[in-house]
Amino acid sequence: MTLLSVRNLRAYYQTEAYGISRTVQAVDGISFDLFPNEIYGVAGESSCGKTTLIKVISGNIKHPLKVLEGSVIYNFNGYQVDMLQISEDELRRNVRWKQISYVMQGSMSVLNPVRKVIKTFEDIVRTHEGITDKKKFLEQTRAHINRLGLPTDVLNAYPHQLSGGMRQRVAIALATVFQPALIIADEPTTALDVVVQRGVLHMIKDIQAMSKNTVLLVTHDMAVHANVTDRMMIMYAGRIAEEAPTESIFNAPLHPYTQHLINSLPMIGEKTTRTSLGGSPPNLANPPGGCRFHPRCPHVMDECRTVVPDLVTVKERHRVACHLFKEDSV
Amino acid sequence: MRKFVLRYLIPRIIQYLTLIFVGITLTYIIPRLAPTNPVEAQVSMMIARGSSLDPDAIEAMRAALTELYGLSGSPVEQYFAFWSRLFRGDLGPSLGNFPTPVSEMIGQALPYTLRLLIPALIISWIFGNFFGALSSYYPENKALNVVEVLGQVVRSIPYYIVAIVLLVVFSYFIPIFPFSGAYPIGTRPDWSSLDFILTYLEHSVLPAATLILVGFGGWFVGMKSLTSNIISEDYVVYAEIVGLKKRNILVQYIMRTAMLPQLTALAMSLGTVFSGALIMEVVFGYPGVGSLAIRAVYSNDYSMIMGITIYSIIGVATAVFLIDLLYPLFDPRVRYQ
Amino acid sequence: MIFLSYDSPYDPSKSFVVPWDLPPSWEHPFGTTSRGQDLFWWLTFAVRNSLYVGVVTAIISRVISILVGLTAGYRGGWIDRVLMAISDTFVVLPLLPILILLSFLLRESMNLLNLAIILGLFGWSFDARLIRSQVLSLRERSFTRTAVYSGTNSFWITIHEHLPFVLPIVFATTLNNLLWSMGMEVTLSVLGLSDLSTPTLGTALFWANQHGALVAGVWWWITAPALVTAVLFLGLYLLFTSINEYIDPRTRLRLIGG
Amino acid sequence: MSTSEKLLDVQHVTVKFHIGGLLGGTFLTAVNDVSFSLESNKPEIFTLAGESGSGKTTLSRVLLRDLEPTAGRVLFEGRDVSTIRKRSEFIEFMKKVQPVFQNPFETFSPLRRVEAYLFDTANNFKMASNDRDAARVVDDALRNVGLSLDEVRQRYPHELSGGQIQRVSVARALISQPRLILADEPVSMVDASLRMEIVNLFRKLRDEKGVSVLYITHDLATAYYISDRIAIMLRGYIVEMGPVEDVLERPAHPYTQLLKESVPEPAPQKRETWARHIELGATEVKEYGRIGCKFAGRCPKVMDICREADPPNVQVGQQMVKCYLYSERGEKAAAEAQP
Repeated sequence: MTLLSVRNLRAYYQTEAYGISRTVQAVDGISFDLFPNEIYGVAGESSCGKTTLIKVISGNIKHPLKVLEGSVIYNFNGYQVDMLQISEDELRRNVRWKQISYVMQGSMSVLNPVRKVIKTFEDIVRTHEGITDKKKFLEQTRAHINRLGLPTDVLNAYPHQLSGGMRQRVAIALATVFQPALIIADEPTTALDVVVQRGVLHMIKDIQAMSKNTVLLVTHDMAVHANVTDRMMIMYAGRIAEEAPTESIFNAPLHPYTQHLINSLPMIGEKTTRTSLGGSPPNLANPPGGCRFHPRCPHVMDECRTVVPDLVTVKERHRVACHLFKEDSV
Repeated sequence: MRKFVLRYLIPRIIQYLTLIFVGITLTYIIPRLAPTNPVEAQVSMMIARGSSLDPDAIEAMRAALTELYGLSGSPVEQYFAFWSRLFRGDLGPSLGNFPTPVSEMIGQALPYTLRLLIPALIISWIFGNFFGALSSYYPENKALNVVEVLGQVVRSIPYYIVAIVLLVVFSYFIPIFPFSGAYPIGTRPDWSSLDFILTYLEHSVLPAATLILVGFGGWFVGMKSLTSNIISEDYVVYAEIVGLKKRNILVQYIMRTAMLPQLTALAMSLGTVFSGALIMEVVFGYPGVGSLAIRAVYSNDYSMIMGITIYSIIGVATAVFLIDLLYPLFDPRVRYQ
Repeated sequence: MIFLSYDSPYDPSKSFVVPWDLPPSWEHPFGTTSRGQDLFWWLTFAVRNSLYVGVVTAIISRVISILVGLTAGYRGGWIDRVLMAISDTFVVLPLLPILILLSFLLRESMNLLNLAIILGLFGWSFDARLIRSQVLSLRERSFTRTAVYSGTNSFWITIHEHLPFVLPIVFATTLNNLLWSMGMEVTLSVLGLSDLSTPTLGTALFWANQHGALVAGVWWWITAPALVTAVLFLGLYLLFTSINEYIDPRTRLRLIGG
Repeated sequence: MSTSEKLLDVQHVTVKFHIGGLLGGTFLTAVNDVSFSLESNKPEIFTLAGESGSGKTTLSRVLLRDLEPTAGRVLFEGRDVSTIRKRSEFIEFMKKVQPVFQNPFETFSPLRRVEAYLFDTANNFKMASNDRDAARVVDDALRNVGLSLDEVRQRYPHELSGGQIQRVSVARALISQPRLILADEPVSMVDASLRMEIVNLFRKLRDEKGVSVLYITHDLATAYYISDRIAIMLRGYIVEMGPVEDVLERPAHPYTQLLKESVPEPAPQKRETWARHIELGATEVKEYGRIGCKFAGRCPKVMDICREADPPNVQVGQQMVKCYLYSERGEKAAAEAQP
């Protein structure tokens, strides 16, 4: 059973200013599935389209972002939701926060600066379930954050009184008030120190282990993926380059881009020279034809320049989009 | 609390005193920069006007003027004398209505100005901010777009013109409101009579409407540009993703934070708003400080103009100070450092 | 209308050149005044002179605000504190009474240029504040430090690194300043505190008031200048907001593809 | 060894900030009694590592003469940098000490072409006598970082990738042929696939140009990769300093141990250590104000003595460690604590 299945998703930014129109092909033909009870990672460099992908699957599509084709279908224990068709009202009432919650990039600033933290909890619970008994609500909220290892007094603090790490953990506590089926965490630990990052990621892992739901973890930091996710995809220039269980990605990467990414990671205790790829990630307003990685690829072939490689399954649960690999070649 | 006093209160008090100090010093310096000897100019102007004052009165006036301008002694002495008179609340006699003290006349006119200004200011601030926020949160709404255009129109035009347009339209072409004054000529203010209060209110409609309209436009436009930034703040985007109701987001997340800079803006704008009220009074012949000022101009009543200037500076500075004091009530970031 | 003024058949300083108190007609589009002047042609001069006041004021106050803003922002420290204390005072103070006081004292030598200079000396404070806070944030940005360590001196840093960011603010505030100073001119003239022999939008209203135009039924004498002022102000406002959006650095960055 | 043989000699530098208003407020010690030095004749890459609030960026500002230390002094080539007053002396200083900043997109004004900064640098430091000379100097510097003048000419910052701009930034710093480059988090905002080419650049500068690099970072993995020596900072103090292999492979200070353990390794098979649960510390402000060792609140090996006074600096093998665990007094205290 799948929780989410995304098929052939194409989402572009279309802007026009003073007669100059620009199209940024941020998500260009992406298909993948999410299953219950897993931590799925999305990795990629800046402006590879990962944030756009998150926007689309969380139903947060606003001008100038436009979905051109594809489908995003959820199945929450039999409750089917087509993210691209659902009405704003139904989305708000039945899906948001109850089924899908979100830990945002820059979560440090998601809390209203002029209200106490408890008020944000109150707003969320009141909107989605209603509060009849204020005392009971307070008790439940306290129990909830204590369960997540946060001290009770954060509730009565204003956001600016909390440290960055604490605010991030509050954001996670907010995301888990209703035990949603999917928690989307977009760069949840960027800008946090390693020790705090470790604490926050532990918290996410613990919550997932407790409630057996699905966590979609988006981060550019490969080392985080290595330690947290079960399965992951590597995005490059708006497309999936490779998707596999995390161990395979790190131990047996297939796509030349993935290989390079893994090999260039420095490690404590390893001083051998590591090299970078030449060139730069393409501009998505004007991407190269064929495989978008071909200008930087050490194994580039003629067909790479013209033919877009399909994402093919080469092993069990291991898909790669590269002309070096064909469905039956491995 | 001690921290609050040290870090917030004391700097504000210093600021308040600086404001008054610089303002008053300015009014002290300005007359001294004038190329002519103001005393003789005044006296000769009075005589030229053929005032039927006897020589003794002219001498008294000359003495009063010399003291008023503080022209005896060295500049430093003059300056201290100037301040010491201010502390005694002595602004000298009015030259137009010699020898009624200036402070007494201002004291009579000021309530009219304040009764008009304060409610108009509050109403325009509240409504302007409310609709400004609304219009940036619902950019598609037609009615709000119309309001926005109106707001921009009145905002860009000087007070005086708005007042005149209202006056011409509503008391000349469509005479539904009285032409000028705060009550019919010949009536004596009688605050115990309901009839008087009603005519008073009727006379105040147009002046108040001018103030509210112009103020509304300003706050509307300011709030709109402010909120359009706040809307893209993380915590607002978050509130939307969370699925909160729009009304909840608008009030608790957008307006509440936007209100804070607008409160500061309110304090900053008081001087301008006060000036606007003076002009408006002139148009409507409303018996407040503005009318007093214009009469003073026409009758060459220098001490009155000086007095009004000083009063305005102290009044506005005090109002700004009070708003500053209120600010921490609304912003927890100031309250808990 | 400004250009029309050069082609006016009538001299604005003369009165009783046309029959007085005529309502608007083809011959006299805005009617004539009780002083025997053709209102339309008279107003062409008024607009020209008012704009003159506005532009001169704007230039003077721009220069002061840029100087004060850049200096306070870049130098910081006590220079900044002193400059800002002064400009805060100017922002908050009720300028009208002070201006009344000033023009009252200078009434003898008040002409358009002096009026503009006085307004310019009083109209810089808010914009200096804006510029200062912009420079303050620019100063903390890395590219300022890059310039410092490129051996560039403060003067060129201000010119090359900061001015391009400050100019759009200057431009945007020019509008407000223009409108403010022209509005002030109207106000002071209506109070009879400017050179009343020069036609401006303010003196037009002053003379209309003096002759009790409304009471006398010469409604066009008040209405025409009021409407012309309103249209002029609105036009300037719209013109500036659209240009402003165009030269905003954010727009500019978007245009060059950022 | 006399100080004149040192390129950079930081002696007991302390920086206190006054926070709060004009009258009240408290002092925050951002940098506390920090000393280290770089040899003049042996170019090296020295890393200052620490988390946010450790004082590393403040220290870098002191070294760049952006900030006066409250106490202590910084000698560059034997001269106390706080005695630099004249502009000509400052130019001389900047010629030898150049910075590379963190955010590539902030390093150059978005409204100016990047080459303007390169030419400014060449002209202001009198590296060229005319325009053509300047172009050659600039081109040389760019070639050192794998670019050329033709590639960056007429370009605005946003037209280059983060990696490219960061290389231009390094090239700019190289124009005046400095002896020391201060690089404050130069790769933290650069994409992973481009990161190593910049990091490798610093190695190349050290080996081929004899430039010393002070690398300031929170990223222990790249620090390990390029540096020769490392100093770990915590709340203003250097708590451990020594050759990078010693410090990071066998950390002695409990804080360094925690830090190292918290760095996630890009190896899924080695998850266990990282996954061990930890106690998160108090807020920054609380730790700054702590008397004694700033780490005492979170240290698994804390002793009473740690909360009483600043730990001493102790030599442990090749490392300097600021911890009671290795001092005689600490050992005595630990022995007494044993039943």
